[in-house]
Amino acid sequence: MKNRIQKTLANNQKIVSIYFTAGFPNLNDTCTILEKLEKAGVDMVEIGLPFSDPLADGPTIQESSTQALKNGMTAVRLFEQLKDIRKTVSIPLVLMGYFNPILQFGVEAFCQQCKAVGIDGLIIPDLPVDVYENEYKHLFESYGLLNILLITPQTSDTRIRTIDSISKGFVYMVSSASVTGSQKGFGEAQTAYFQRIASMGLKNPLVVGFGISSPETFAQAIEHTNGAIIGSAFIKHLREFGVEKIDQFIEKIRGH
Amino acid sequence: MKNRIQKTLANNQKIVSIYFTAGFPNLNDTCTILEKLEKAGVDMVEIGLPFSDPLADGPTIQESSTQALKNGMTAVRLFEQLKDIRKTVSIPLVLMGYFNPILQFGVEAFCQQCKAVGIDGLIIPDLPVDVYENEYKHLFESYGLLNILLITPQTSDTRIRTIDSISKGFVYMVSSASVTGSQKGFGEAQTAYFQRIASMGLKNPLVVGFGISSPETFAQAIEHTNGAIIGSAFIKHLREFGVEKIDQFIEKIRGH
Amino acid sequence: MKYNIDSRGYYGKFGGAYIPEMLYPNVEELRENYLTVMEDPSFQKEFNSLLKDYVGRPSPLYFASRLSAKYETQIYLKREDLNHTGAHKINNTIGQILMAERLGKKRIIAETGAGQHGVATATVCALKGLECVVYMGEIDIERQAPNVARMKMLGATVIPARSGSKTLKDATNEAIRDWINNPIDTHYIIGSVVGPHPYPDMVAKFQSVVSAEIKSQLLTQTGKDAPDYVVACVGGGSNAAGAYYHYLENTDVKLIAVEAAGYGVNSGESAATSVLGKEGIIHGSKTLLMQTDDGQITEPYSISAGLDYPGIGPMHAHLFDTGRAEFVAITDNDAMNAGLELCKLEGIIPAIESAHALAIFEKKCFGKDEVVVLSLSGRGDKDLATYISHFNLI
Amino acid sequence: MKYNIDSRGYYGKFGGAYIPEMLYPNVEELRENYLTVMEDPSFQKEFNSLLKDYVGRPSPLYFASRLSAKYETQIYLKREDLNHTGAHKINNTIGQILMAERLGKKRIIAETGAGQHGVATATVCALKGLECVVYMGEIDIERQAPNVARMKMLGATVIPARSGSKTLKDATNEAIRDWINNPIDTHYIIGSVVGPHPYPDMVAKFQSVVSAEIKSQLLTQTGKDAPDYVVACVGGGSNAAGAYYHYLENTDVKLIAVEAAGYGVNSGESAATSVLGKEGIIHGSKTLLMQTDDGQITEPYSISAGLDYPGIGPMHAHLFDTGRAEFVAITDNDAMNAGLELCKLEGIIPAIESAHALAIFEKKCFGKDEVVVLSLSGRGDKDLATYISHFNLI
Ligand SMILES: Cc1ncc(COP(=O)(O)O)c(C=O)c1O
Ligand SMILES: Cc1ncc(COP(=O)(O)O)c(C=O)c1O
Repeated sequence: MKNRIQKTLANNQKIVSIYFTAGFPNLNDTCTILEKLEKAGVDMVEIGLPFSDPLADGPTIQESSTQALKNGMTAVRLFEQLKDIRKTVSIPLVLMGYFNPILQFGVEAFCQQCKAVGIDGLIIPDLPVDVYENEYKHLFESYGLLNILLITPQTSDTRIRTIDSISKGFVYMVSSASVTGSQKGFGEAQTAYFQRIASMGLKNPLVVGFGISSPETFAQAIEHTNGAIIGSAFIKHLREFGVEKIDQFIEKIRGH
Repeated sequence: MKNRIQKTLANNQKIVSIYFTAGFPNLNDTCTILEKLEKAGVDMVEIGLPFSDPLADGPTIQESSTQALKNGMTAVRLFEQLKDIRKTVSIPLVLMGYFNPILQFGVEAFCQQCKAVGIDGLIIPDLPVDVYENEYKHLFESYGLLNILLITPQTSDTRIRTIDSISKGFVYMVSSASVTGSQKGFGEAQTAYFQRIASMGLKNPLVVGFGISSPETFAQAIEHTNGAIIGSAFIKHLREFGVEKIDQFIEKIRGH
Repeated sequence: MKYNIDSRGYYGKFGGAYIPEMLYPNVEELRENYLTVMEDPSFQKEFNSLLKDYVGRPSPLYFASRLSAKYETQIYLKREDLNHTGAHKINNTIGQILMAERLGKKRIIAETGAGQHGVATATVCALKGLECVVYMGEIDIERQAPNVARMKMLGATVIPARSGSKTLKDATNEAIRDWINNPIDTHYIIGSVVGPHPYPDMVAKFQSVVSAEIKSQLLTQTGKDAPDYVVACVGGGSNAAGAYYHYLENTDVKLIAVEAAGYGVNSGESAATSVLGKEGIIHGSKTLLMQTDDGQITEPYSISAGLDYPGIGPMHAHLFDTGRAEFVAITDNDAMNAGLELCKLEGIIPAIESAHALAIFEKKCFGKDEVVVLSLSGRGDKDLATYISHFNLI
Repeated sequence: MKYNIDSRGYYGKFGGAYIPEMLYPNVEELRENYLTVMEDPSFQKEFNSLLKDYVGRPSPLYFASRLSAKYETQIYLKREDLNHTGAHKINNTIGQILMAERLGKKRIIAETGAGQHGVATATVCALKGLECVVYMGEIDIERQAPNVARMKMLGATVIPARSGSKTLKDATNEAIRDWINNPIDTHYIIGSVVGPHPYPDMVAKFQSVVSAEIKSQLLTQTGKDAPDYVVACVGGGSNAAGAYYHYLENTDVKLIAVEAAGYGVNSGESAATSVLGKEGIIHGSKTLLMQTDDGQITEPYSISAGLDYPGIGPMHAHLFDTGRAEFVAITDNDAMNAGLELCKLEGIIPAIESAHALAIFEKKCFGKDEVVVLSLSGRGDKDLATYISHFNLI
């Protein structure tokens, strides 16, 4: 039985994936946003569980997290909101969250809830690979959750191969060494990096994240990879237009 | 030939002496003040040569000095003003000044000028006894100037006797250890001090200064001594009334 | 080695390196090299000579006779306030700048709370001619203005952290973000025994000079090299780590850690992590931290910018967990009074951080002959405005 | 003994005790006792132990490598900035408070310019539980606000001097007036090598620890106990006296005294006493001072409160008169630039007073192998506001 992430990436060579912070702009926008994203043709979504101290995120996602927490978003509430999501949404859903709230929830309980509502994978930026392998891999796998690991331009080839070997869904390629939202456009160094990794022949598909904010960057990102994740640019759209015009945003990014 | 100071103190058992700062309240008040003081029956006058940093003086005399300097008073000008003073004033005149301006004038030139205008004595609070004896006694004496030395309640008996032996005009008894103008009235300690010194049988007359501001303090001061010097109280009078009503001030102090 | 770090980078169950992959190369480079570099004789030589000739070490161990008389015990103050730049923080920044230099780094970043670590970092950057960027919470920028001025004089760029409680925690987030964005030529000089392994251990080792000196000074002054108590305030815990270090395994020496209770431990305005905290992850380390039931990090409060932090270093979490150290929480008011008392009795104006440690004497009785060594972690020059307004001294 | 004091209390033709009779008993008591007290082993023991454990002596002799490289010479900084309270002033106040205690005094007064001496005095008074009153010019109270706050924290009463230029000279007048009014139980702790004999000699002797340390540190660090030059700023001249002391009679060691030129020696806004001064009497001592032709003392000006004084100590007048020391005048601007340069090159924020001494390197060339010891008399924490506004660092 293949996970939805794996299926999507197997079917579709160039996916578009969207990140948004749960509870932003309004506490109960989560399902609406998910439904509209699916309808707009998005291939996969990362739902961010907001955290007070999101140290890998740039100002846009930070602010959306602060707002979401102010709105009252919690893990309990998010699972509550998502409990019937699989009735209306069928694209793969990845939950992205920092480790501390998950730890407080209880890692096993958290996995259980993810499985119950139909989450396919997790991105936990501050859960290091070795701790995952030694302590949580078994648990994640027993609940059918793919743990998505990151690589960056600074990650060594050896480590990339290790990460590839542990990964099951895709490898999250951080476009450049930077927090989210801090890239203006991709230069030669990044293109070279995309090419370099693509030519390594990893077993996992590659999806690029961080800094994708325009049709151009999207196009550059997917040239050598299997897809791209748009975060800050989408949060800015939500800030300006709320849950309206999501389809227009997606159309624009895809460049048609 | 006796000095005027000596004569006055020999004639008059209880003298009243007035201190004022030359050049205050107005630059050219010096002679007027001297004449009025003599007319009011004052027995002796200390003319203060103003100094920028009069560290043995309280705020009243300090301020008068600052004003006098602003008005343009200098040693040269003072001697100029006093050049004919002996035509109108016959009571003893003592020049009181800090050592530095005298040093800059040239000590011998200063003595010469003093003699020329008819000054009888000098009070130089920061010229110490030993420096005076070793370096300047000869000079002062050759110009017929009496150097008036101070004693305080803290001066030891031995030192009082030394000072008495060096002194020729009178011994200036500082009423209490304090800068000028800082006494409210005389208490037991001071009266005891006046008595103690009086009973030492010094060869010089005693004149009390510092803190005499009222008929009461004046009366207390002269009970056991030969006279008293009024400074700050007179400066305050000048500040309020200018050169007018000097006679009234003197009458009041004398207590009749 | 029961209370020190293990080979995996943990103190008992606390520590580790919970960092995003973006930081992995930086932290790994450090982890692989720090012990080798530190043990290198040329490193040791330069480190020790700067501590001596530049920082002014050894700092005195001063027998505070009037304070001792008042509290009827034997109080020795370890005078880190006399160090160049005014606190213990410089011991660590000297070490780390030499480390950064040997790792070929060209740019330095740091977070700061009280500003002491920021000043100490700006100082060593000036000394080595390296670019320096310091992140500081907007509230701390206000309440520690003299230190902001000092950093500017030293040529550092001070960037205000405007998120969260606008204090130390948020400044640390910003510094980590900077490091993520500048992974190659930048070294992050963390200011306390916090952060991912190997930081807590590295910082503790640089600060351990404090207890090394205490041992030899105490031996000279009292004939014994170990006191009955070592008392230190704990923000992240670096001055405490330094003062405890060589006594960790000697359980005859009782360790007291003083935390900031703000308006009171249960007032909702506090930074008393050991009482209010639970196990979790903050700034790359598993430790005790103040957090909501949902695992959101709580915004702490203390009058003292250097203690206004919702976590403690993993060493201290372990010392608390095992009972090796006694933890005491001191309110703003008690700390301020203790600070003023030291001024009046000993002529020493302590940092408000250190004043928290000093308040122990009103809280706890010590024996007449017991020797209490207290880490006077810094001087109060940076805190004058706070003292003056607290006591209405104008 | 050509350059030190003679038995009558004079340095050549300078010195003596030109005091009103009201001060005679106080000064005489001191003159009669100071040498005996200072030579007493119990005094020496307490003095040295406080210097070590409380003040933090020896202060380092730091080889400033980046500054040396820039000026192509060998520069060693004597780090008096690291002393408790932040300047050399405390060496003297520790000595004098012990003196006062042994003379049975119960109340202490002092004048202060930069506030360093006031803080150092308030500090030792707190240490000994004695009442403390500090006189400070109104202008200095403004420009050295942090030090005013520190004195208050330490329990001292700060009384503004409102006469004259409202700076150090006037504060000294007020202190002397206070002493006249309180001759029995009060000791006046003068803050520099000025005032009537025996003050200049007593203060120089207390400060001489500085050159005693330089000698032994230099021997260890360079193999020779004497430098080619000793450079120090001169307000009253106490840090210079301390740094020169043990080299006075060794004329191989060239002495450089740096005075404050304010806006320029001939601008009318200056404190360059040796150039502008003439022989005269100030604060009880025959020395060089700035004065009008009539002998009125001139109101000086310097951006540095500690150098803003129209006289110099009689020792320095003698060193100038005999050519033993070279006197150099440094403007506000040059001093400020030199201060900022030290921040940037060595990570040390100097007092503006000390920054005047540092400006020597732009004025005068030293040989590549010549050893220049510079007295870094104090730290610049008190001067941050002045630096920040001078360089527009906000
Ligand atoms: C003087 C002083 N003491 C203590 C601290 C707290 O830090 P730590 O617990 O790491 O010693 C600080 C932090 O800025 C400080 O400046
Ligand atoms: C740091 C510092 N240096 C120098 C001076 C000048 O005094 P002196 O010439 O007595 O050393 C002062 C006076 O306050 C000072 O604070």
